[in-house]
Amino acid sequence: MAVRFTPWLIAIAALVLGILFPWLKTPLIIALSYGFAALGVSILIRAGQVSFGHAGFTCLAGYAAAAISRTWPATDALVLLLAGVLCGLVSGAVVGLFVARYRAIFFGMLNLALSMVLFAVLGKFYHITGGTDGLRLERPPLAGMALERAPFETALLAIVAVLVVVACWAIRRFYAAPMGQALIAIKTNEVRLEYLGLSARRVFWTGYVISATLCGFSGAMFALIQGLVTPEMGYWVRSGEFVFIAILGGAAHPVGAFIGALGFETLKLVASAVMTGIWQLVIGVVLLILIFVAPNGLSAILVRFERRTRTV
Amino acid sequence: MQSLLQIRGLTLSFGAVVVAAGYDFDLHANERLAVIGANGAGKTTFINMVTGYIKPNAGTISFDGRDITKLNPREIVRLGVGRSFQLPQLFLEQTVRESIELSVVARSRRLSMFTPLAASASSKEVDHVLEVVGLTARAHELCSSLPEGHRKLLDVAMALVLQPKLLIMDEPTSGVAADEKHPLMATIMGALAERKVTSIFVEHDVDIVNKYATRVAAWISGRIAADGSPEKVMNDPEVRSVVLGH
Amino acid sequence: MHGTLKVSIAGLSLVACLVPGYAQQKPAELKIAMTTFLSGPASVFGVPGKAAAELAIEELNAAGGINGVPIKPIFLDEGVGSDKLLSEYRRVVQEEGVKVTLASISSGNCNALAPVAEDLKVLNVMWDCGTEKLLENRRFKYVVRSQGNGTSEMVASVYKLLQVKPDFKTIAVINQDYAWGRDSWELFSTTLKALKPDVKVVAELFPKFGATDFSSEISRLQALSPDVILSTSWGGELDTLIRQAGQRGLLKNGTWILPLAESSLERVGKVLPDGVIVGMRGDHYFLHPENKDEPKHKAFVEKYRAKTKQYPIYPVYHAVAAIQSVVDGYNTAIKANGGKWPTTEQVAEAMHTITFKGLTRPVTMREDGQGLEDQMLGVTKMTPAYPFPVIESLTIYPGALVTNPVGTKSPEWVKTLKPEAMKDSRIKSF
Amino acid sequence: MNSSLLLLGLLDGITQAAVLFLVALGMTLIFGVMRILNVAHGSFYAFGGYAAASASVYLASSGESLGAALMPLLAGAVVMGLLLGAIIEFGLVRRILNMDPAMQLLATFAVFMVLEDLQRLIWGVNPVSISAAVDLMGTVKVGAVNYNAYQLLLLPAVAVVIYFGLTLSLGRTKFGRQILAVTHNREVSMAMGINAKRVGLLTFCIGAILGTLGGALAAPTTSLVPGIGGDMMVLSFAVVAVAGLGQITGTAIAAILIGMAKAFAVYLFPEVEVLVPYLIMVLVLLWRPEGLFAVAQARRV
Repeated sequence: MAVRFTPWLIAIAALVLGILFPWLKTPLIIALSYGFAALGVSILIRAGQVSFGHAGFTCLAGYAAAAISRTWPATDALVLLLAGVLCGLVSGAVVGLFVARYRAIFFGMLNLALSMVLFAVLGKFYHITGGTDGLRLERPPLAGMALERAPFETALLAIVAVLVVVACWAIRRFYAAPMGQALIAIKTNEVRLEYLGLSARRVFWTGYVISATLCGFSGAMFALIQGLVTPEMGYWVRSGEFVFIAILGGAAHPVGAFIGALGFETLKLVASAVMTGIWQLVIGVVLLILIFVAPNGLSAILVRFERRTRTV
Repeated sequence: MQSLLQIRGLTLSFGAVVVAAGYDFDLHANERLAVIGANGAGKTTFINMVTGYIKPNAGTISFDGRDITKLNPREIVRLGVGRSFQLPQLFLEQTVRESIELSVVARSRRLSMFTPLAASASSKEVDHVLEVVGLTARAHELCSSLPEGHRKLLDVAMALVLQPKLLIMDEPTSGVAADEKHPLMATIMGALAERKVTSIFVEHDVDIVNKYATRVAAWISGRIAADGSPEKVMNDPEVRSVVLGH
Repeated sequence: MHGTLKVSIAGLSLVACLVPGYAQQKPAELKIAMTTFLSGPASVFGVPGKAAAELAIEELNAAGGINGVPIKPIFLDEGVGSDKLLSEYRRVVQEEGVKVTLASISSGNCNALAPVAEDLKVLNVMWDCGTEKLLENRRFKYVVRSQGNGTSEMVASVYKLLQVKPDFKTIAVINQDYAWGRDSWELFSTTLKALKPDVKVVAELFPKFGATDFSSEISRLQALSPDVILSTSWGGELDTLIRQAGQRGLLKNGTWILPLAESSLERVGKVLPDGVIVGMRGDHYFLHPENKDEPKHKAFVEKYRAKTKQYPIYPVYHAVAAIQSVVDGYNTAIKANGGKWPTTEQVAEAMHTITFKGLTRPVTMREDGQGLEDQMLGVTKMTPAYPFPVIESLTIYPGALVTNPVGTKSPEWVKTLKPEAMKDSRIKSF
Repeated sequence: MNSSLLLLGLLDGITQAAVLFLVALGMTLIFGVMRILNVAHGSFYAFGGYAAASASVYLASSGESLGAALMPLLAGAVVMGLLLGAIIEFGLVRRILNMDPAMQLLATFAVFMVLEDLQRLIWGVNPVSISAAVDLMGTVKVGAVNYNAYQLLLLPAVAVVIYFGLTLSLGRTKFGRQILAVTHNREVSMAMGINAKRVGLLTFCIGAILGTLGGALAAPTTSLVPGIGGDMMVLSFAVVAVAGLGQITGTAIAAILIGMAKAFAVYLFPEVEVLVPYLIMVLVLLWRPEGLFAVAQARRV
C-alpha cells in the first residue's frame, strides 16, 4: 500500500509546504520538475540503459517554450507547457530513430554527444539563442489570467503536484503493460525478444520517446518557474544529476524519481546552507554510499516493504 | 510434396574454418529431424543461419516456399520458425509466468502500453502452457532462480507458445540431469505432437535420437555426412567413427 | 444597512490607501544583497568589488547607517551560473527579506535579474554591468543603473582611439561570447563606421565565455596583423588573453585598445607594453587627475590597500558609487516622506532623480534610471613609480556627451554621431 | 593565404592535439583494461594542472633555467596522478568492476562531483597560471606568426615519446603483455595466473598520470579555473569515442583530427569552433558506433 499513496503524499506535502512557506514554492517546483526528467531517465534505466544526455531534451523544451512566449508574448503558460511536452515528444521520436540501435556505453556516449552539440549550439549564435546568457521569458498568463508572481507560483505548484500523481499512475500502468515488460526484457535478453518476433529497437524507441516527452515537460516547467533558460540546462553534468536522481529514487516504481528529486533538492539546499560551496562534494559522497548500500534506490525499499506487508 | 525448409548450396566460413560447405538440405512437414555431430561441426551455425542470426556467404534458404536468406530472426520467426537455444535465452528479471505471457502477447505482435500484461494474455492459455511444461509450481519465480532443466523447458515453451510451423531446438537436453532428459523430451515432443509442429533438434544422446527422431542428419565439419532414417545414419561407418566415436 | 456597508467599504479603502504611507516603521537593519563574482575567472573582478562594498558599508554603519538604520550586506556569487544565481536571488528576497539588491557584474545576469527585481518589487541597482539594452527597451520602476552603460563607454573608446590613432585601415575584435562582448562590439563598430567609414573589419572572434586558451585566435590575429585590435574582455579572461598574446609578441604588432583593462593592469604588470589604449568604465582610477589627492578618495585607497594589498580597480569604484547612490536615494526619499522611513517604492522613485558622488566625478541619475557617468581613457606607460603600467595622457568625456538621450535606442543614436562631437569643449584632456 | 592558412591550422591543431591525446590516452587505457569509462578523468587533468602550478610555486624558487621550470610540472603530475590513481582504484574502482555499466558510470560521476569541489577547496576559485616554461622557451616564427616553442615543439614531442614508449612497452615488456592479456580477456588471463588486481591498479595509476600530465603540461599555456575538468572530460571523451574505446593509435589520430578541426574552425567559421568536437563525435558514432578503429563483436547464442 505504501507505494500506492506516496505520489499523493508527495503532491499534498508539496502543496502544504508551498502554502505555509511561500519561498519554498520555487525550489519545490524545480525539484518536482527535475523529478519528471529523472522519471524519463529511469524508464531507460529499466531497459538497462543510462543516458548522460537527457538534459538535452529538457533544455530544448525550455528554449522552445521561451522562444514561443517571446514571439507571441500573450501565449498561455499551459500552452507553453504543452509545447514543451510536444517538443520533447517530437525531438525524442526523431533522435530515438538514431540512438535506439545503441546500447550500454555507446548509448550513453551518443546521448551525451548529442546533448553537448545542442549545448554548444545554444551557447553560440548569440543573436538567435542569446548565447551563454540564455533567453528570458516574461511571466505569461495562466489559463487566461494575468497573475502576479505569488499566485502564479502557487498555480504552477498545483499543476506539478497534480501531474506527479497522474504521471506516477500512468507510468505505473506502462511498466505493467506488455510494452513496459518488453522494455525490461531489453535489459536481460534482446536476442530472445527478437526470437519472439518483437523488434527490440521499436520497443526501446517507444521507451525513449516517452522518456524524452517527460523531459520535455520538465524543461518547460523549469523555464516557466525560472523565467530564464540557459545552455547550462543541457550541460552533461545536469544529465548526470538526472541519472543520480533516478538512481537515488530507484526505478522500481515511478514515484522513485520524485522521491529522488526531493531528496536531491533538499540535499542541495542543506548542503549549500550548512557547508556553503561544497554541495557537489556532499552529493557525490551520498551517491557513492548509495551505490553500495541501496543500489536499487529508495523506492525499492518502499516496494519491498509493500511486498512484505502484502505477504504477511 | 514440396518441402517446408529448403536449403541450397549453403556456404559459410570463418576465415579458414569452414562451417557450411555449400550443402543442400530439405525438410518436410511433420518430420522430426535429429541433428548430430561433433562440437564445431557447424550444427549451431546451421541453426543460426536458418533463423537469420548469421548470414551465409552464399546459398539460399527458403521456408514454406519463401526465400528467407536475407531476413532477420524477427521476420523469420513471424513466418513461423520457432527456436530454442543451447544456452537458454530467458528474461532473467521477470517471472516464469511473465515470460510466457510476454510470448503469448508477442504472437499478436501488438504490445499494449496500458493494459496490464496479465490482462493482455489469455490466462487460460498461459495456465495450459505452464501445465504442459510442468512449470505451474514455479510460475511466480524469477527466471534467474530456475535450475537448468527448467530453464530449458521454459526456453522451449517460449518458442512453442508462438505456435511455429517449424521448431528448431539447439540441444534441448544438454545440461539436464541424465534422469530428467527423457521426461523432458517426452514433454516437449508431446507438446509438439499436440500442435503437429515439425521439428529439428540438435542432440548428442543416441537413445533420445533413436526414440524421438523420424530422421537423422549427421554434420561433419560443415557438411552433411549422412541423412536418413535413424537406423541408416546411426550405422553409417563414417558417422560411427567420427560422430559417435565407436 | 446599505449606508453602513458603503461607509465601511469607504473606510476600508481609505485605510488601504493609507497603508503604504505609515505602515513603514524604521527596520532594525536594511538588508542589501550584492551579486558579484566570487568564483570563476571573473572573480579577480568580483572579489575586489565585494571588499570595497564591505569597506564602504563598514564606514557607513560606523557613521550611523542610513538615518540610524545599519546596512547588512549579503553577497551572492555570480560564478554559479545565471539559473542557480536566479534561485539564490529569489531566495534572499523572498525568504530573508532583502529590500535592496545590487546586481550585477555580468550583463547576462543583469538581463536575467532586472525583470525579477521588478517582479518582486525590490530596488535593484545595476552596479557594474554594461548592457544598455535593458533600460532602453523597457521602463523599470525598481531598476536603475548607478554608472555609465555600454554606449557611453564604447563611444568614448572610439573617440579616444581616433584621437590617439586617427588614421588606420583595418581592425579586428576578440570579445567574450556573451551579452557584453557582443553588444559592446556592435556599438563600437557602428560608432566607428559613423565616424570613420573607410575602416575594414578583418576578423570578429568570439571565444566562448570563460575560455582559457586563445592560441588559435592569436595565430589568426597574427596572420591578419590588423592595424588595431579591440577587446572589451575583462577579468581573468582578459588577463589570460593579454598574457598569451604577450608570450607570442602579438601585443607589439598593431595598436591594442582594451576599454576595460584598467582592472587588469596590476595583475598582468610588465606584460602589457606602452602605448596600449585602456579604459576604466567611467572615470575610475586611483591616479585620477582631479580626485587622486582628494582626502575622501585618498583615504579610501589607503584603507583598501591595507585590506587587500592591491590598488583599487574600477569595480571597486562602482561598488562604492552604487552604495552611495542607495544612501542618497534613501535620504532623499526620507526627506520627501517627511522624515519617515520610506517604502521601497518611494526610494525607487527617488533613485531616478538624485545626483550622487562616489569617489570620483559625480553621477546624475536620469528619469529612465540610467546614470550619467563621465568616461575616462588613456594610454599605458611603464614608470619606475609602480611595478605595473600606469595610464597617461588621460581624456575625460562627460557622460552627457557620450550617452544617448532618454528614449533613443543606442544603435540608431550612434549612427548619428559626427566627428565634430570629438571637438566638444567639455572634453577634458590631461 | 590558403596554403599558409593550411599550415597555420595544421600547427595550431598539433599544439591542441598533444594535450588532448595524453588525457584521452589515459581514459582509453583505463577502459581497455578495466572496462570502466572513468567520468572523473577530466578531474585528473584539472588536478594535474593545479598540482603542477603548486609544485612550481614550492619547488622552483628561481624559474631561471628551463629544467627548473619543467621539473615541477612533471613532479606535480606524477605525484598527483599516483595519489588520485591509487586512492580511487583501491577505494572504489576495484569494488565496482562487477557492477553493471550504469552503476559504474554513476560511481565515477560521483567521484567527479567530489573532485570538482575538492579542487575548489584546495586551490580556490581564482584563476591560476604559471607561464615560466613558456616564457623561457621563447617563440618560433612561422611566416607572420609567432608560436610558443613550448606548445609547438615540446608538447608534441612529449606526446610522441609517450605514444611510442607506451606502444613499445605494451608489446615488449612482461607487464605490457599482461595489460594486453587482461584487455583481451580478463577471465582467461586471470586463469593464466596474471594478477588482474595488480594490473588494474597499475593501469589505473598510469591512466591517471597521463591525465594529470596532460593538465600539468597544459598549465603554462592556459589559466586554471574551476570547470576545466568537466570541459576536458567531454573533450577527451569525444576523442576516445571517435577513436573507439581502448584504441591507442586510434586515440592519437582522433586527437589530431579533432585538434585540427577545432583550429581550422577558428580560421574558417569561428562561430562553430566549440561545436566541432561534438559534431565529429556524433557523426562518427552514428556512422560507426564502435568508433573508427574498433571492431564490434556479436553475442554468442
